[in-house]
Amino acid sequence: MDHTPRQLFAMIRAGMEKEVLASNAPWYCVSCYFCMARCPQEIHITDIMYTLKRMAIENGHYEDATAPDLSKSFVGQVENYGRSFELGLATRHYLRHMPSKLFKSAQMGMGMLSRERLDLSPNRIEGTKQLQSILQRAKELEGVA
Amino acid sequence: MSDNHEKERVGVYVCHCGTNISATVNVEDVAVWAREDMSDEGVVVSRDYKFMCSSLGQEMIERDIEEEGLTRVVVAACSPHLHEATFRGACDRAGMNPYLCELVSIREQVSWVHTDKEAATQKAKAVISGGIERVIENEPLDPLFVPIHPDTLVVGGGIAGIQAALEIADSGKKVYLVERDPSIGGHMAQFDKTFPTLDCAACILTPKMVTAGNHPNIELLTWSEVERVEGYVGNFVVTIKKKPRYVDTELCTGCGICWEKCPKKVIDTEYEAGVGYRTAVYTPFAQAVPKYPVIDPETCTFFLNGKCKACQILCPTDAIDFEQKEEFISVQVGNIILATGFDVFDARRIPQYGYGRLANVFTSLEFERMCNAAGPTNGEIVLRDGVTQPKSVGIVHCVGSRDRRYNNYCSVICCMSSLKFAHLVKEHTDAEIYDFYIDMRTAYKDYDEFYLRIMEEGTNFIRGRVAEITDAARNLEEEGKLIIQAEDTLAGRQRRIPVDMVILALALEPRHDANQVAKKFGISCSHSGWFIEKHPKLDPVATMTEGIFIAGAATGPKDIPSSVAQGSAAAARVLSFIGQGEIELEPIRATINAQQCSGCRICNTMCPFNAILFHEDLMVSEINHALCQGCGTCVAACPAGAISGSGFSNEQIMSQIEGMMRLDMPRLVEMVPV
Amino acid sequence: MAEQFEPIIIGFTCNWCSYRAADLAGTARVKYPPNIRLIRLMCSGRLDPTFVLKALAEGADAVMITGCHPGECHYIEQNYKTLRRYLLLRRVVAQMGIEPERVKLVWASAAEGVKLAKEIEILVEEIRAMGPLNWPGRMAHAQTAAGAMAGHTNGAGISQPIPEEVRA
Amino acid sequence: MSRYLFYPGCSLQRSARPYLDSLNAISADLDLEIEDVNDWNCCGATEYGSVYRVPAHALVGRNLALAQQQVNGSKTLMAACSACYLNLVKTNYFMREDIRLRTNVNDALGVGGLHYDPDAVVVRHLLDIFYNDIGLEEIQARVVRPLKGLRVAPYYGCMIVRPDPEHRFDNPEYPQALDKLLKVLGAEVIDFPLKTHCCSGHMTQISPEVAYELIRRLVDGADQYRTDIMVTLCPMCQLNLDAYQGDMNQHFKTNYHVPVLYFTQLIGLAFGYEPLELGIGREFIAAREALAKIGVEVPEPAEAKPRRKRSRKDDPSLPMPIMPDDEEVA
Repeated sequence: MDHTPRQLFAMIRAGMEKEVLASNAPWYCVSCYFCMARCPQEIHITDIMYTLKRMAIENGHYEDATAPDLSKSFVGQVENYGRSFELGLATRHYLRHMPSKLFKSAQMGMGMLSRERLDLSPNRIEGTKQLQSILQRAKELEGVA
Repeated sequence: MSDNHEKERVGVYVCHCGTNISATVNVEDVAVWAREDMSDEGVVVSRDYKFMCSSLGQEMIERDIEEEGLTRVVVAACSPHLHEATFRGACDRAGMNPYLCELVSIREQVSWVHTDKEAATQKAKAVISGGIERVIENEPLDPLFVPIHPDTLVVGGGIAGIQAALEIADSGKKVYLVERDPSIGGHMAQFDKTFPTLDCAACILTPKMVTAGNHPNIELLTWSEVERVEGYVGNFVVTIKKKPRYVDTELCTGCGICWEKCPKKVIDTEYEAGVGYRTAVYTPFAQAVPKYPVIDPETCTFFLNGKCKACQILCPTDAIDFEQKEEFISVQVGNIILATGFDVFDARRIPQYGYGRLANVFTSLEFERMCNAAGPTNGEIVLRDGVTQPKSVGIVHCVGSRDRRYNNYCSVICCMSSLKFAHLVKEHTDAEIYDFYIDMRTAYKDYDEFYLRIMEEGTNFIRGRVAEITDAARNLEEEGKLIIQAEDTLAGRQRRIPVDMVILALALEPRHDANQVAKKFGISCSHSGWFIEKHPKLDPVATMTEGIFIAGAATGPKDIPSSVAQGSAAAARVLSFIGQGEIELEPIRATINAQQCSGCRICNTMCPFNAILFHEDLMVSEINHALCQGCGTCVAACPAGAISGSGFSNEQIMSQIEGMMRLDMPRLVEMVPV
Repeated sequence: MAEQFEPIIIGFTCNWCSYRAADLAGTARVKYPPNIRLIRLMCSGRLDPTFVLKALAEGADAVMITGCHPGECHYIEQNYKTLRRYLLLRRVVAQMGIEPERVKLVWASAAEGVKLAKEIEILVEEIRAMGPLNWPGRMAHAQTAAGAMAGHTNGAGISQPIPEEVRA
Repeated sequence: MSRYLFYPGCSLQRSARPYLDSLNAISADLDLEIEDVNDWNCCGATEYGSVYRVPAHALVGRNLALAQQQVNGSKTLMAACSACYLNLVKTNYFMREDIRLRTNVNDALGVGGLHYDPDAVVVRHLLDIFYNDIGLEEIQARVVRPLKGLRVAPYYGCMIVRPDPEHRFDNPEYPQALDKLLKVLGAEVIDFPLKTHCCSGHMTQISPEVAYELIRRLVDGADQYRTDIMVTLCPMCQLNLDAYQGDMNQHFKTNYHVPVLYFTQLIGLAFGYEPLELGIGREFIAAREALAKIGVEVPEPAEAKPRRKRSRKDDPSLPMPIMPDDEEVA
């Protein structure tokens, strides 16, 4: 992690936008919300991290694409099927970012399969079209469509 | 409007207050407006000035009264609660009745709360216009004098209360010192050393306690609480509840046999902060004043199941009296000083610090007791097992302070007491010390030097608020330890420090019942719960209620020197009242015009002070000015309009409304056309 | 056409709590709209209902009555009387054709500067949305009723005619 | 019979199937009537919000709007997965507090013919329902096979208790609900200091080394307490601690073996169900050995006799702080 949240916020105050968005710190956030529960100033740190991630994706500022790509792949799947599809997500992700770990990931997949904990094909909701139109409109409203 | 405009000559004085007012209100414009537009309303002089409250400003008003023949004065400046007396004094010196001067607040109520200069200027004119109309209706009044009873009540027997009581008693005046615990001494009696001088708390406190206990002018009422307060400044009637001690203090010699022989031992959560024990019959500590013990009926075996009586059987003077009942006494005093102190933050509210779960996490108060040579470990610094000396100790600042989830404020004393703890640990053990702070606050005399000294002694300082204290080890080095995790904000990284013992520097909080106490004495608490001063800077020991003074940590976190200073200050204020023999009060009283009174008696039921009496023979009511407090409720209630309230008459208020509404305000502000 | 209406509000404060709250708002530089003008009374119990009618008759668009919280009155219990008068007053103004929301009661202790500022802001917003009262314009109709109620006030009662040129 | 709307979430369909199976098994015993939200969609996990804001809330908003249509008596929308739960809670919260967001989300939902009014449904976690609605006494009354002797570590993870601006149902730092629930099942519940620490979330996919360290801390912590079974209430936690425990062992060359089960599975066991009915056996780190402790009639291990209390005269130890009474269920 390049910066602690405290440093990150100091950089934001100092107007170091580029450095802030290039920092990998927000991408190391696992959304455990400990910081928010403990911040004596009640700063919504986790939510700020989400905002920074969005800004970094929008501006293409991030340096390591692993995490942004995972998020984007996930979003793509949800938009296609309305549900997440673990097998598809993992395969795509490992192929692109950690090909060396693909084998290990496949082993895990087999384990999941044998325990009936993995689907081979995606689940699809009935209202896929409806969902897509909702998300399309939402993106327009956010100004990202 | 009233037709007094022709005969009254009004002077209007608009203050810049440096730039406090002039930055938001166009004061020159206001002064010109008053002179030009308000001349029909009787304004003959209007001036603006940098600092109206300065002696030059006051002299200007005095000169105008004398030279221009002013009969009324309006000062547009700060809140009347700040400078009303100042300007009334100026008028008085120039030979004008002081109550013909009206202060209009254009600082607290205009310039400080608004941003739009034009709107603020308009509003300033409106409220000044109200002031002009009001002042014309003002009537010359004579101040009211109330005799001051020379006795004083001091509530709270901590260091601030003891100091106040001694100061007053030494000057020959009687003091009732009420303390809810069995002994006076307060929190200071629990401490071992005091920062930054490290002199022993008992050595400097006990002589004062003894003096207070023996003082011919101090009537000590320990194990007692104020039940009720009636009356007003100069003459309060206070009912005090004396809780049953179950010990006859006339007979008891304080020999100590009862508590030596008492078979019931309980954890002492009060004086020993939960790390020591006491018996069911006890004095909190050896040097307790008074020396008489109390029996705690909640734990005493006799009270619980009717057996035992060991103390009664063994008492050589037959002083144990299980039949004692609570007793109420009533005292008359002229002034009251509240020095009720503070509570400490409950560390269990921050579960991630592990207090109560992790044995070797201690609170600052527990640690104070541990360090005390007369404490449960005889001054040995040991872990909860009572024998092992810690090899490493972590000290955590700001536990419950500077945190929006608990208390926003800084508790003032914790940085210094933490430094003291670091020193004491070093003195008693070889332990490595880690001190976690957000900011090191060592203001005041010799404090920062003390910080330097502790640094030189080798304490490790880590700047960062502690995230958690855990026993979940991540590696061998951490096994069996308490791990303090914090971001070292200077190094910019997370650190985990394994230690044997942790001390939590607890926040100071208002007493849990501060609100009820405030209500009882007719004063207010701040948002954080501390008693509110009359003025935070200029009148820190007085309250808005005349005759009620406050001192010590009850007004906010304070160290010992400040508490002592406030105790003395409050005593000085009280003594000055007693010295004057009487106090000047604002002559705001209600009066019934017997000619107009229909005898309906509606007002009789309105008065909570029983100031209104009814003359059966004449069928009219009359108000006793000695009892009337001037609230004006009866004035508003009289259906015949027979009651007038001096200082706040119908005419004054109606005219003020008219004045405020007179200005032709822009009522519709044009916005961007659609 | 967008014009923002700026109401004028008269506020009555108690010397011990709400006036101190207003002072505190000032000391703390809490901002609120300049539409309110405060009048200090010793106690909210001093509030003669005719003061409120007077203010409305003089052109105020709303009146805010403030006092100590129940149980915290400096004069023991007078704010309870204020509360009773307030409830009655709302019915009276309603009968006069005035929206009772134009008269508002707010409890504010000496520590509640922020609260008082917030309440002022809310009332200004509400009255802005409600529009001008323009009671003086409707005086002819209302005068009889208000006059009856204010009959006992001497001198500065509301029954006096209000010169037209003073009105906005 | 209490009826609840239910948002199962993607994981329960497959990777956390045992969670759903065990919930279904025990719901009849507890008079729980569970009605799925029709045609619900993914909540977006922690990913969608990293890319978009309004769409992320619209995504969750669709589920809330669908649930609102199904409200009939009970407004409670129950979620089993902590991430789903938090996303639902957050969207409801932000739509209430942020008027602009509310307008935008409803604008978007309107395109699909949907609408959501904040607080039209009350989102609650399964554990909250068990602890507060059903109640410990009710649960205890149905225990036929007490989990005596089974040492369990209650593991809450993060998102069920944090963030907590609305004071949802348990302490965000040191929750107690699961501890108490497991106690009434008869299990020996350890005071697990890491109970709300992170399982590593999606870090397994982004930076496995970081994830392994986070998993190691938790598993090691449980192991130090000689835990038989870690008990979870979130599919992500279960997956990370269970499926990645082997990889973690390989990475650190360690040999931990701490099975991780859902709390519903333990309730099922205590209610007398057979492991297969509860999806037990599908975990990577087998719970077989641990469960043998309760499966057969082994005599209760003699509890170490409390040492005779030394008279306090020679006991130098200081008393522990007095804590507020731990309300035990009789």
